[in-house]
Amino acid sequence: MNATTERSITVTINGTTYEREVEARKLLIHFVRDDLDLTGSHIGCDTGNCGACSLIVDGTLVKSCMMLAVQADGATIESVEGLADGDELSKLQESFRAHHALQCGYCTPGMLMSATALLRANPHPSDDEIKKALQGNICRCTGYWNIVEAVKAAAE
Amino acid sequence: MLLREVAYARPASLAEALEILAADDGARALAGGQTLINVMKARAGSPDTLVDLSALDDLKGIELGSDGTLEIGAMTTYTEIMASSEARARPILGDVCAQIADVQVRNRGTIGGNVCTNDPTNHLPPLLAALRAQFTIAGDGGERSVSSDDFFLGVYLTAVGAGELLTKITIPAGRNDGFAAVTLGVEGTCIASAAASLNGSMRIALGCVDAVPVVLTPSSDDADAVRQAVRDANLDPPSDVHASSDYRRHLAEVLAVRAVDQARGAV
Amino acid sequence: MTTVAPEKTAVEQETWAGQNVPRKEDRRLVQGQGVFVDDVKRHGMGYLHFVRSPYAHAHITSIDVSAAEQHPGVYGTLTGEEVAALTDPFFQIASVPGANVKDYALAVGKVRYVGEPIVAVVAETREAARDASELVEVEYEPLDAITDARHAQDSGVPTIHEDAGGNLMWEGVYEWGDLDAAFAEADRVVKIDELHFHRFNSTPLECDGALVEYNRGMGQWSITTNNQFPGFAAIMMGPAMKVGLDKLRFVTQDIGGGFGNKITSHPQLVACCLLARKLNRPIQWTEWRTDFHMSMSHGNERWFQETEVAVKDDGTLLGFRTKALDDAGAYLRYEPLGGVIWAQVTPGMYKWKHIRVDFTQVATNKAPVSPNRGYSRMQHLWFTERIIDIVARELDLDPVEIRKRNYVRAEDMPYTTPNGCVYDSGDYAQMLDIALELIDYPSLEAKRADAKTRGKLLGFGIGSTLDSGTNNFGQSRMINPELQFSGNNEVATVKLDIFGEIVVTLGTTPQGQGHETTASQVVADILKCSVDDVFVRAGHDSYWNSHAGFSGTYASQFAVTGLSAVKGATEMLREEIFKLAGAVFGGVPAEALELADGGIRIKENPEAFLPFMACGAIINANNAGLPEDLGVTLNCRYVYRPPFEVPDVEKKYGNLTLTYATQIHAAVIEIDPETGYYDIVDYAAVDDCGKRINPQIVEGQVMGATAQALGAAVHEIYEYDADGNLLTPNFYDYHVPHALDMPPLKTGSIESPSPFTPLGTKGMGEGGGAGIHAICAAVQDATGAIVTGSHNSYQRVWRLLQERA
Amino acid sequence: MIVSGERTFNAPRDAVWKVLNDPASMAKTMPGVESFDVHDDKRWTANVKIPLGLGGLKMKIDMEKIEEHEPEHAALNIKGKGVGAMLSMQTSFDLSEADGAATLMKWAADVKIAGPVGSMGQRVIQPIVNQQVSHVLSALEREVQNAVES
Repeated sequence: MNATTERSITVTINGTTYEREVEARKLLIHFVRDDLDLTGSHIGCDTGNCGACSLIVDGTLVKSCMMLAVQADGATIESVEGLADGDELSKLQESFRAHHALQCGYCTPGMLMSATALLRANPHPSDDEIKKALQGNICRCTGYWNIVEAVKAAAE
Repeated sequence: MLLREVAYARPASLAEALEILAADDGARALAGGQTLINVMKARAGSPDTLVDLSALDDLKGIELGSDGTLEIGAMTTYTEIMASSEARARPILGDVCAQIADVQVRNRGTIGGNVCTNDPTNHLPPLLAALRAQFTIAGDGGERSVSSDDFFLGVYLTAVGAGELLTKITIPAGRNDGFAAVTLGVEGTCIASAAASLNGSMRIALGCVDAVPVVLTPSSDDADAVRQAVRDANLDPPSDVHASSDYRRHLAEVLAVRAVDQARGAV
Repeated sequence: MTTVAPEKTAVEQETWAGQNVPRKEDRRLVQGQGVFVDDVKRHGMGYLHFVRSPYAHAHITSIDVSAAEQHPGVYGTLTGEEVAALTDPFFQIASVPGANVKDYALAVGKVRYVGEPIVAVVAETREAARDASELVEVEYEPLDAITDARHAQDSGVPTIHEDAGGNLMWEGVYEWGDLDAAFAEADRVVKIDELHFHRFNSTPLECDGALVEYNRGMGQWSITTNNQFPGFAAIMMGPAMKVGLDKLRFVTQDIGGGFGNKITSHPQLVACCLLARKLNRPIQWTEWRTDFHMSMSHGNERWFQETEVAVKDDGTLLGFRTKALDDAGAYLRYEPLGGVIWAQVTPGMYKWKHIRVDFTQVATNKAPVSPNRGYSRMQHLWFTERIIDIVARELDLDPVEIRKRNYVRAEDMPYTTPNGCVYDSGDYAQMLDIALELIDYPSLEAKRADAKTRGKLLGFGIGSTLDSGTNNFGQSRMINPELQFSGNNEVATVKLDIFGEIVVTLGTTPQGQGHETTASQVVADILKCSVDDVFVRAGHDSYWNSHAGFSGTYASQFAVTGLSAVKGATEMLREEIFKLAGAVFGGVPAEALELADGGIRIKENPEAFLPFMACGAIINANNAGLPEDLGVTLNCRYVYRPPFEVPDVEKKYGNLTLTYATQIHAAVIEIDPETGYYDIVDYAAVDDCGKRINPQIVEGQVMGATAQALGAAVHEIYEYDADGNLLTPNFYDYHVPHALDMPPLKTGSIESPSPFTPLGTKGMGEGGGAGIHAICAAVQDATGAIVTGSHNSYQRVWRLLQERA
Repeated sequence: MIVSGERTFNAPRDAVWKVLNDPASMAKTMPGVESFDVHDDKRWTANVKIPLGLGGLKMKIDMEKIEEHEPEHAALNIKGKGVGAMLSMQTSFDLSEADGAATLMKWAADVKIAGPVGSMGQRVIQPIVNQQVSHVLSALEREVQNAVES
């Protein structure tokens, strides 16, 4: 396979399949936000620290700002837009709301993806396991305490 | 945040990957990308071509030899190492991988990428140096094996030359290892680190105090001898916003002792 | 996490106010359906990328954009020269010399900090704009940089703003009481050479941005942005662009955190406006994290030099004098207001009467400072708290005792400070007791001994914040007597629509404070309906005509200005509903009517019921035959104006803020003496913000401010090298706390309703300063060293221990 | 960042001086030189690609000799412009005769790096600079030997 600066990729996001031409240099997060208009996932840093862009790619939680869109060719992706079942919020989404686990809401989509990945792998995490699982997601509003409470409550 | 134009290839075989790398001296291997892509975002480095190794299954996986030797494919992620029962033959590996960055980074970041980057803040270069790891490098001339003493050449520079790839890392049997680090906050950016391994003689590798891990073999395991060994190394660590040279030099002593204590099972 | 429930003051359970109503905002936000500025697109929009200065201080000898303009996909560029030709310099708040600073949307002739925008490049894609920006050829003649405010006025140092004739931007002397008498009366004079409050900010996770459209026919710009104080941006931008304010339409919806850091994006917004007009297409600007760190809204770095404190042997504080030196960075974007804002809390929480502050603000070759959560008060409160613990050390007094001896007491409230501010209500001693109880203060020495056995040094510290809210903008005249600002205001409109929907419009620009929720709680209580019946429009749009000069979300005031406006407008609407119903029922007097179940009825005859839907329909669509003089629109606009006088500029005396929410924090840390690394092992935050409309939201603000404080105290700092390079330009080196960094938190609260506000509320949210000091005090307690800086990294703590040894 | 050191060459001073002042041989000592133009005996320009593991750093480097006292002292002003980094460096060296017809070079350089690369932090840059310097010095050693042998 030759090296090319542009190629056609196919990804399935929240059950919908998209086929697009992308530049090889395009980050997955820019592809999702700018090309597919799925703007729920956000960008909060330049260095892969903040986790606002977290997605679940082929069942694995990743930061989509440290992955090229072309690397996602053929992948099945889950983003915040896919968490609710129609109008029915997921348990975690409801719990975030009930526990005031968000303020500005900018980090929330990434935070929810990390929490979702955690509860799939570990349905009954301890406080420390929750904190460890959310370590890659920065929130500047809440101080995390209510987020940890929300995840714990959703797990019970 | 926006990369310069780059060509991308995802070869299906090692041979194909080596071919592309050999053909283009602006080509770089893309492993987990958890450092390289950030450097490219900052445009502090801009390869002409990225060779994505993700399809090379023979670079993945962990094998435990009958003699306790571990062979870890360069493309094995931290998460895979943490989850591997084979890797538990050398528990320190999983323990240290669990301290790297965060879940998302551990899910994509690879052991090979970590050592090939050899960023001074990385944990694995000093750890693998202490563990006397061997590094298998493939090139058009076939494979060669390089010891950790010869593998690390500088920041972002290793024995892996143009047109070559790190394929696997071999770690001899042993259990008596230790690792200690001071980071920004809990498990944040590394300020200084030390790894120790007591298998036969004590071997210490210091991280974040030079361009490459600084390996020490103290005359004995007791704290004074270890501190003396660090002092004898006449470290001249870089100063940065988090730690002056003298603070890093001091931390190196303290952390070396702690890593050794852990290796000795004293903690 | 433990919580001490608020002492329930008379909160009747049937009111919505006082309840933890889940936020209306959250349903969209948890689904990724929020609309943040970078989510907004327009057909044919061009992406803007700023070429930024790599030098902290340099003359620009030449700029060549030709190669960039040739680059595929590029729509055009904007240079400082064009900006200087098309706009006037931004209006300066300062009196001379700062008044002479010329500040434009892009650097003109000279760069003054690393990261300063020099040229804007606009292209079809983000990538093309970024690529083309590398083709812009800028030639520089580097100059020496000034990065240490203490040397900004040395002889022979380069001048950053030639027009200002030096690096002094503003200076003023504040003196109240009788210093000589106080120092004569003192048993002891405690001298503190130098204290330093470091440079950091709140790094909202969303950086700045805008999408700007130009309507050529109308000569109007629509600015979709996340600027948190459009009223301020408008008065900065209009005159500079030589257009009336109505030519600038500001639109926001969801904002990804602000904390004051999103007040001063007006230079970038002007660049976007000029390009939208020049290139005749919408302009999209996204600020990336590194851009933000290098150029946007750093908090005020401040030095306190030659401090002298007059005290009695029993620890009674008489007064202090100090020289405050403030580092404004390269431009005055909101400064020198920081030179007076601190005076809102002049004595801190203490009763000393005799105070002198010689305040000086200078320019340096660092990013411009702007408001940051706790703006300017945080620096001063930290200073007063530092004094307390340093005096306690010198006099060998207990830090708890000396505070209690000097606190303004509950029975002193309302308390007039030496400079004429009025602390409305509160009980600091009670709050401190709650904090001590939460961390089990009596067991401290036992814990200290236990830590010792583990080779750890335990330390305990107290910090406090007076969260002064609702500014009297008249204080700006102390900075510049020419200014014609005073008072404050906020607007809300409440209408009953044709199908009976209750629609609320705010003038504010919330960034996570839950305004949609708390506003609906206030409305629901007045109209006796459910919060679910109240629709509060999200965000801000100056075309809604629901804003006033000071509209925005900043400086701890929504609970007072915003909610009072909502209350006023809703009460107007209620009155109109009564009038209308009276007329419809054939002249029934208001006293005979009552609101119930989403409508209005005759008390004696509940069958006679007019639902809101009918009210809305009658006025809007079925109004024939209504009395001519009815005077009912069911669309009510109310402007809340707090009761303020213009302060005495000469004496620098007057009430500068309406309310004083309070926080007292207590921290317990354990230091590893070998490395300086420390953990916060116990932490309590006690809050009093008067009446709480939504306790959960209030608590969220307390927690968030606490987390930011702990980050700032231990890690967060914008540190520069001698050449003016920022050493912490991203989250890799600027470590903000993550979940594992957070200590166990215990919260407590009391409610001292404000006697001065319609709802008994106090603005709040900026309590972080308390935490910064609590950590400093704990480090001092653990190390035995006098802590003179607000930033105590592991290295710093290790050095303190070395110095002690 | 200031880096400095000493180096002894087994060669007479004038030989070392010649190498240090001959653009052509200097070019051979610099890392990743792709092209090299001599404008006059005081000003040279080099296009280099500094080999960084994560992708070479392309730079156009202008050098100007600002002081010269043959055969013992010279100082250069070096300005590098690259995408991703701005380099500015003042460097000087002093040659003195050492025992056995050897030459002692005392050198010092004040290196400033701005731009994205600069923002990578001293813990990364300092080792890189030290390493590049040692490469230059070894290359210089070779050049001097070649000069002597030829």
